[in-house]
Amino acid sequence: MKHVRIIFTLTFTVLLTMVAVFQINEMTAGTIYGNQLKKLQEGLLKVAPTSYDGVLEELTGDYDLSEIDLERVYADQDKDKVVVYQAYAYGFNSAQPISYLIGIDLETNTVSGFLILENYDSDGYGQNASNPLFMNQFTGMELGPVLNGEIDGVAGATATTGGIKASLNEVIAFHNTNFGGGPVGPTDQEIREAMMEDIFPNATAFDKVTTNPANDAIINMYNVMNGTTQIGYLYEATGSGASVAGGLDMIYYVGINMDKEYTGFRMYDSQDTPGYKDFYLADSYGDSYNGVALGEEDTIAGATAGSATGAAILASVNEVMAYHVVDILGEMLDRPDPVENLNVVNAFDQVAASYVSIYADQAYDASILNVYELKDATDTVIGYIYYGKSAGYGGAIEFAIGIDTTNNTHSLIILKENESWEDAKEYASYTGDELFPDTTWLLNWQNDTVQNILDAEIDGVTGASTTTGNRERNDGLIFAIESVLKYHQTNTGGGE
Amino acid sequence: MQVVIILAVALSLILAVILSFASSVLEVEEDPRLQDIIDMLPNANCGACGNPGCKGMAEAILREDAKLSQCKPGDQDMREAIAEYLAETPNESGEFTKTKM
Amino acid sequence: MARRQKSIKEVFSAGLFKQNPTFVQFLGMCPTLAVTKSVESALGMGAGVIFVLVMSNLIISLIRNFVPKEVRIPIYIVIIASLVTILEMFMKAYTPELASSLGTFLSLIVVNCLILGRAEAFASKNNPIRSVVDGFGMALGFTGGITIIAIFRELFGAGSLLGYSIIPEQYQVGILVQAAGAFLVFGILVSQVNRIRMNKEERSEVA
Amino acid sequence: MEYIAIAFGAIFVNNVVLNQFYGLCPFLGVSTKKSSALSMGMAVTFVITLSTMISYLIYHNVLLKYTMTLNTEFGEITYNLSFLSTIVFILVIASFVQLVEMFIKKFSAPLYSALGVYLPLITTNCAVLGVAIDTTVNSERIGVEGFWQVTIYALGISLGYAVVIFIFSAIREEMMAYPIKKNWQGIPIALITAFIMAMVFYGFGGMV
Repeated sequence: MKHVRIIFTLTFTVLLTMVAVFQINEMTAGTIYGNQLKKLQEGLLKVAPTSYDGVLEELTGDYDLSEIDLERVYADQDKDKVVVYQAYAYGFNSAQPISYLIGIDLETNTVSGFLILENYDSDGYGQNASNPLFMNQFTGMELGPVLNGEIDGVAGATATTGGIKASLNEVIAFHNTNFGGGPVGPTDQEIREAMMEDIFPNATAFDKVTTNPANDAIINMYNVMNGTTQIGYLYEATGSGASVAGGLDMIYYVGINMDKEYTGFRMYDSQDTPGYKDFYLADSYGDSYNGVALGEEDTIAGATAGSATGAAILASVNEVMAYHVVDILGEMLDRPDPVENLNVVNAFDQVAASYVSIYADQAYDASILNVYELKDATDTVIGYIYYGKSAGYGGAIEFAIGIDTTNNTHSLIILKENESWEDAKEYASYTGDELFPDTTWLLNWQNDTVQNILDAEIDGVTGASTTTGNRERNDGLIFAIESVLKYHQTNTGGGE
Repeated sequence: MQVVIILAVALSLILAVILSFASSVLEVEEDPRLQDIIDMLPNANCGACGNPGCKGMAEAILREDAKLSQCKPGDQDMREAIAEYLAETPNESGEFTKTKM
Repeated sequence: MARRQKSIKEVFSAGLFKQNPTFVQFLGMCPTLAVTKSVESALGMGAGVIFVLVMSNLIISLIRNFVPKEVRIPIYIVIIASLVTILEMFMKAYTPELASSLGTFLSLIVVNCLILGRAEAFASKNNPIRSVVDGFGMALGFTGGITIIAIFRELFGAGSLLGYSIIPEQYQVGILVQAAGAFLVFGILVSQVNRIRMNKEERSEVA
Repeated sequence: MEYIAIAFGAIFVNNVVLNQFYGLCPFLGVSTKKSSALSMGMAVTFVITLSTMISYLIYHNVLLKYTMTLNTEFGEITYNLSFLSTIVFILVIASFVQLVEMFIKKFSAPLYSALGVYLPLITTNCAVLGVAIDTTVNSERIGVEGFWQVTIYALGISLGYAVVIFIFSAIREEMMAYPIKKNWQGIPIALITAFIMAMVFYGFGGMV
């Protein structure tokens, strides 16, 4: 009896309440649905252009939205006035995405409105994205990747702003593919042209030189014209940055005017380390080239962080400059005076009767500062000393290497450096404990034939790869010394 | 509507049958005063007294392990009522439990 | 029991002051902390609790003599849950903004220990009129408690009251409207309420 | 990996007590002793995980299965039984908990005193119903879907509860040794401690 009463009471209560709840549900379900409908409709019209007061149709089913954070798509009947997207952005509270509407006026291809429907991010931080000040700024913006960098972020909510930007990019890309696009922000070509114009604001035309310049660093060369007068030369060139292995990792434009001065520099692309490369991508760095005379590149200041990148840029610019002076202008480079650094003589085991610079008679090489011919008292050539340079971690490294007439290298000595070579001790593959100028690694290059050394393909030191160089990306000392050795083989005739 | 009724009946029947039979099958001997004290407590099961619920509090009172004032929702009347009850009612072996106000 | 029954007035005022659910009984602390970001949602939650508590006290007191002891709690819960569901539907239909700002906490009125606590402690032992008065007093005390917390949090945290800006941004304490700030404000307020109560007790002892 | 991210987020970032304010009454009440906090944590973990699984299955296999149509001024709308979620969930959870408690009480006295006595408190612990509702009705808000993701989320959430209540009780036990002004004793100082813990847990937000 007790059980029956328990079961009956419980069942009866549940039944009664369920019926009551059900009745009230029937009373309110319509209104609740109407509210949702109204909220969405109001939102849709809020983001549609003010001139539009028609009905928006849902087109979500027409598209495959599985790959993007796009929830719904609406447009007017003829699909030529307005499109509204409902999309998700992942903010700080990544578990609960922000849901928003963005309207696009198809006649002007601008944003007609932006409205956040749901936002669960923290109060005082990401929640501020729902502030009208943030939402209203979108109205009137031209379409483009992240709306052309015009968005002011939400203070204290980098993640929220970032999430919204990333989501907007997806929506805009979707819009461009499905609704014809229109202005999509600057194209690659436009960005490049803008850079060229920055360097030569007075130019009326950039005439591309069709014959490829015979130089590894130079990709393209333009004669810069103002009307029919040539006002300068523009080089599109490439070089190796400080920290990217393999391939072309930076592309830049540099201009030279008819007075042998630089007119500007613009980095178009660099795969170098973010944070280090930023300084060099900025216009302020490019503008610091303005008015610098050719050969005075050392006066262009690099950044403290990323000095190796700066050195690599300058090395590449130097190469372009040398090509320009020697091959285009047909002039001689200002090369250093003979034996300006007396210590270079130590690179050769014998003391010679005369040291004569023969570099001016030979081809230019970016790694070489000077070449000396050594003769004994009988005026017989006994060897050569190459005075070279390379980009190091702490700035330019200057070195000298002696090579005799039998193509044997003598000493490799470091004349100038500012390296923190002892850092390399922490790395397994280096066991020496000397400071840089006396490093055992340098012995690799000494007292062997040029050909043997080149064949040996000496590797850089891990942990000091900016200094010693990385074989894959052709930089540092390896590259500079090997350039010298190859130069010796082809120019000084020692190779035959 | 029919679905709701069927669902409600089915669900509550299942639960009611399980619960009512379980309550007799799984019954455990307890101090008879326990249930009386539970009935006198506010039964908010808020845990504010530091004991696991009002039942836990009642057990603690019988163990002389809790002060009546630990019960935050309880008022003066409740404290007096429990003290009075414990002063009058011994356990099965005739021992009285001291109350801590 | 020979105990004197409280007068209706005492029943009503108990919830407001002496037995205040927020500051004395510490019941229903989840909404106390969660929905006190703004005065508006605190008042909304308060209104919801008033509706549910008054109704549940009334219904439970009406059926108190028919309910078998063994299934007392499941039955009370079912009644309370239905009332909450009904409240939820009405709020979604007629005050949708408020419903979305209260979120899951609207449904969680079901497990607010205040509701079940009053059902067990009062409504199951008293007649309908007294139960309704008790429910109203308690719910009003709860509303008052959370509104006070919300006033502090909204005023100093967001610089506004009921949406009207009062304090300029540079003087706001942003942490107060965040989750952590709720603990801080509530903790400080409870300590001050305690101080007042202790002073009162001392005085009455001296007298 | 996805599961690890969900669990980590649930335990630390969206911590059920410090960030979502679920289950505060027992959090402040049953945290004066480490031993009882540990028991409470285990009981909550057990109940939340299982009741979320049960609620998920009921929601998807029963409540969403039956649809009805209704004529309104906005035309015919179709709806399902999800409006009954709150009632059904709380009823099922309460019965389930009561049943488990009776079982434990009957068959294992040590387990009952360590775990079982804490079970009735669960009925008024809004974390249980809160997580059940969040993972079903509001599942798009928390970004989990599918039975296993929901289970991992529930497990993470409840472990987050256990971790926090245990740390909290350890601090409170330690605080017993120090003199605290009378009006700050108990709940007020516990709330201030919770405030500091919540601030500390904000740090985890940066990790996802």
